[in-house]
Amino acid sequence: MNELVFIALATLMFILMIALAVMVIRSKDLIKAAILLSGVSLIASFVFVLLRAPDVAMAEASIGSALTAIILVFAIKKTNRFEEGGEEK
Amino acid sequence: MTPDPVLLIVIPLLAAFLTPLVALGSKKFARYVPLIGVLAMGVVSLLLLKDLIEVQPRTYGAYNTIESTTGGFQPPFGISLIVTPLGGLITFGMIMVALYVLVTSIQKKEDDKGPWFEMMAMMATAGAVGMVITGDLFNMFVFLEITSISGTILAALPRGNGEKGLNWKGAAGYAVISALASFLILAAIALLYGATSTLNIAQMAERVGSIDTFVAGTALLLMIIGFGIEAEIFPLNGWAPEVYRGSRWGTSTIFSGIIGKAGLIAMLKVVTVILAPALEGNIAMDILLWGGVITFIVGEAAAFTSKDLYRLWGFSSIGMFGLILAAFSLGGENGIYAAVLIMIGHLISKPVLFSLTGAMRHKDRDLPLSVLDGLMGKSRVTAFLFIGAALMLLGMPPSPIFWGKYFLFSGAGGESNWLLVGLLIVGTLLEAGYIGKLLWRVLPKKEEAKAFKLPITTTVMALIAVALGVLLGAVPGLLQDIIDLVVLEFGGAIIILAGVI
Amino acid sequence: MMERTTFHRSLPAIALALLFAATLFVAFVEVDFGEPRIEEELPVNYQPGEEIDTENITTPGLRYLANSSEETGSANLVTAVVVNYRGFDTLGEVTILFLAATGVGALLSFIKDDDEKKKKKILPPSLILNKGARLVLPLIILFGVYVFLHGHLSPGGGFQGGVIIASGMLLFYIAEPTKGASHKVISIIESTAGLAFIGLGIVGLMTASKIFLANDFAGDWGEVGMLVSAGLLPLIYIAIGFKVGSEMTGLVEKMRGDGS
Amino acid sequence: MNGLALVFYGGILLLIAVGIWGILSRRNLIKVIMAITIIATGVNLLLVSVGYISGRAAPIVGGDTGIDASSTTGSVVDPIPQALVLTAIVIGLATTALALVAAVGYYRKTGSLELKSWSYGLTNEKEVKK
Repeated sequence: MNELVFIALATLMFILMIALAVMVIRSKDLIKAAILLSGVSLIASFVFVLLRAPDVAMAEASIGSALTAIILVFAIKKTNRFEEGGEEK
Repeated sequence: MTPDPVLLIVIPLLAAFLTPLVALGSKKFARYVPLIGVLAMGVVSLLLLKDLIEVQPRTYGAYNTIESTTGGFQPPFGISLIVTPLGGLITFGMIMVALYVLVTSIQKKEDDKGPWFEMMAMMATAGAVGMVITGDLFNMFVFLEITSISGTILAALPRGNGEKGLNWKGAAGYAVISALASFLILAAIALLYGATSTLNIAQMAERVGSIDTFVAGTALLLMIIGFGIEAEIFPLNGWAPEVYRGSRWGTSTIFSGIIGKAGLIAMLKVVTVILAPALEGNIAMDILLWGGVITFIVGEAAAFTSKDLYRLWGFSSIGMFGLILAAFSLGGENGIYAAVLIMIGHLISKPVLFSLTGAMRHKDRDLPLSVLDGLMGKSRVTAFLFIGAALMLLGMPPSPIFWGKYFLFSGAGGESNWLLVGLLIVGTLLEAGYIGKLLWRVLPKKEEAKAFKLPITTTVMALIAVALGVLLGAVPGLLQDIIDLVVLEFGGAIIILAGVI
Repeated sequence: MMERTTFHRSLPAIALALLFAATLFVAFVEVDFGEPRIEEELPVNYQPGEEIDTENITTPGLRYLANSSEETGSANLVTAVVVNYRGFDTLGEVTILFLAATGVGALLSFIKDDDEKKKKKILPPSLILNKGARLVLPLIILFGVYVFLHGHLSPGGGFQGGVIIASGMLLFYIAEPTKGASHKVISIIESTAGLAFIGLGIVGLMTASKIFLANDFAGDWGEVGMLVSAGLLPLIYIAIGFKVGSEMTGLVEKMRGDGS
Repeated sequence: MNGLALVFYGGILLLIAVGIWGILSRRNLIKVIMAITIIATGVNLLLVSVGYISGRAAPIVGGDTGIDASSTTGSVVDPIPQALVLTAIVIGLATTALALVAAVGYYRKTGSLELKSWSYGLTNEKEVKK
């Protein structure tokens, strides 16, 4: 792969990933945050492919973005969907 | 015959995988599987310790080590386990604490829905042992995770019916903070792997001399934060009092006797073996020394002001971790002697105190100091054991801690480090203060008090422990051989792990 | 806006986080990105494919690259490292997953008592989801089995295969909210697979090398790249696959609990 | 320092910084656990990028990868960090699950997901007397 394309792809991935991560932290709706978090993992698994780590990419895609999000959603359903007050406290 | 050290890990894993299977058949019998596992670990570690002391140095350096490689690849290509004198001693001590907890609590009906407490106690011990004896940095991380996951579960198991939910507060805090700790350690491992291209601790120690100081300093920072959280070093120990307050006495014993100790030894191993050589002068050891002293003072001060008995013992454990860390970091023959003796004294006295406290009342309530009022009148045996263990903790002779503090003061005085001596005296006075306060409550006889009966297993185990402590305190020469080996291991100021390569 | 008024309150946190990241950044930049650091011990002007003297190599990564095919017989070098060279770590890892799955079950049994009171009504899933899931489930499980059987040949392995099976089971749960796999069966599978892993490790203690987890049959069966090759390695990965599959299923199943 | 190092290390460490900001500024336990998951992802990416070698292939030989078993040296990336990350990802899931269960338990008892102030023992002893 051309190095410039590589850098451009990686930059794009990281910008997306950081933007999603900031949204995860800022979102008051925990379910939304969990889904955004799974997006972070999904992009991370693309970065793993860029880094020539297909095994890790597979594990990250299935564990990080699928299972983690699911158990988060289950836990949120057992508790409270919205962050109380958030930053004010 | 020397057993393979890998058995120290394989046996508990086997027992852990077997426990749920046995529990499907009989829940009652399944509680004995971890007990048998810990017993077998104890036998293995005793044989290893015996071999370490008796056999003359034969492999590397001036002291004897026992090694095991896994997967059939010589280190640094495979993961190796190395039992050094300090590792062998601590391993044995930790397993004995686990045995004390399991034997003492085996009769209790804590409304468990399965053998989970016993299983997790065993796995926390196995993880701690692994952290102490492993020769591979990433493997240490894996064992750290085993320990902290079983620690989380232990902390979450409620005491009595768990009505106030104190257990969940402690467990949630510990789960979050220990996860953070382990990822910081993983980041440090990434940095060190990048700089040295190896994970084997001995090989890394060889290569680390040539790496950049800033890299080593950053790794040091991450490692101290990460392991400091596990070892309850101030100011990273905010989670610990909640765990001590909300969980069972067995959990508290395991945190203070096993998990924290393993964190401490792992931190010492990483900092002294890998990172200290990469930094100029004595920066790493100075950080640990003053961190330890401050932890000692803060822990003892908090114990002095504490109104809840469980928390009090928790804070006193934190103080002890600080004292042990300070003694190790002081280095030299006196420092090592002090550290090992104080550690042994703490390993013996704390389980007794925790188990007696737990026997007094184990509902999900805070345990105000007033439960001790007139203990002498309620149960003479309990009162005598309590007084014995408390005085042993304080360092009243005959106690190993007395000798430990003696060596510590001579070490600090010998280096004319008067600030250190002063701070140590302040900490000891605080300690004497709260232990005096407790004894003041125990001693008076109030005949109207309801008689209180200590469970027979607790009585027997506590008696054995107190007797052992008195014996080791009266004849500290019994420990001479092994402590001399530990001093050799630390080699004065410069520490060399067995040169495996 | 509320967001703007609260922004300055989290400034100290942001500043601290950035300071931390900057420190790490300066340290990591010292570790050159993309440089072949593990190959410092190779002769100058080395070309891929040349013979090298592995005796003098001390860097683990380099030696694994040079020797892995003969020593482990695995075509996937990551699998060789995970199962063979660092098999002890992997044993620890499945133990962690096992402890977590057990612990989640044990702790939820304490929470569950309160749950009984407020059981929600479960909406039946749509017909398409129900039938579709029944159709797809066997295929997903088959794919999972394929992934862990070919762990030594292609990307993937016991962990990924196990997780794929678990996600198939998850789909089944969504399609059939009232049903669940028997905890007893899951528990039996995970314990047995764990014992099998240790058993395969003890095979090493018994055979030639007398070392735990040694793969003494690495070169005995088949050639690199064939399904039957790499000695005990695929067997260990199958045990891991079953273990991870049952543990992940159990974890999700327990977290789901009743009534959600 | 080359451009790749800037993008990868910089991007990953910013991601970790976001996670740390989350831990420091949020009190909600589940949100804190999410922040830790972000940190975990970042640390895993760090480990893999430490093992990356420019212009090399994935560490798999034979089949359609076009790399011969005898010429892996010098043509593939370092497999060790990848193996470590595989382990770390699974460990991350285990810790997340347990932390969530503890959070659920805490919520059930207190009706809140906010972990109230910790003390170092010198304050906050009022609760004890009840």
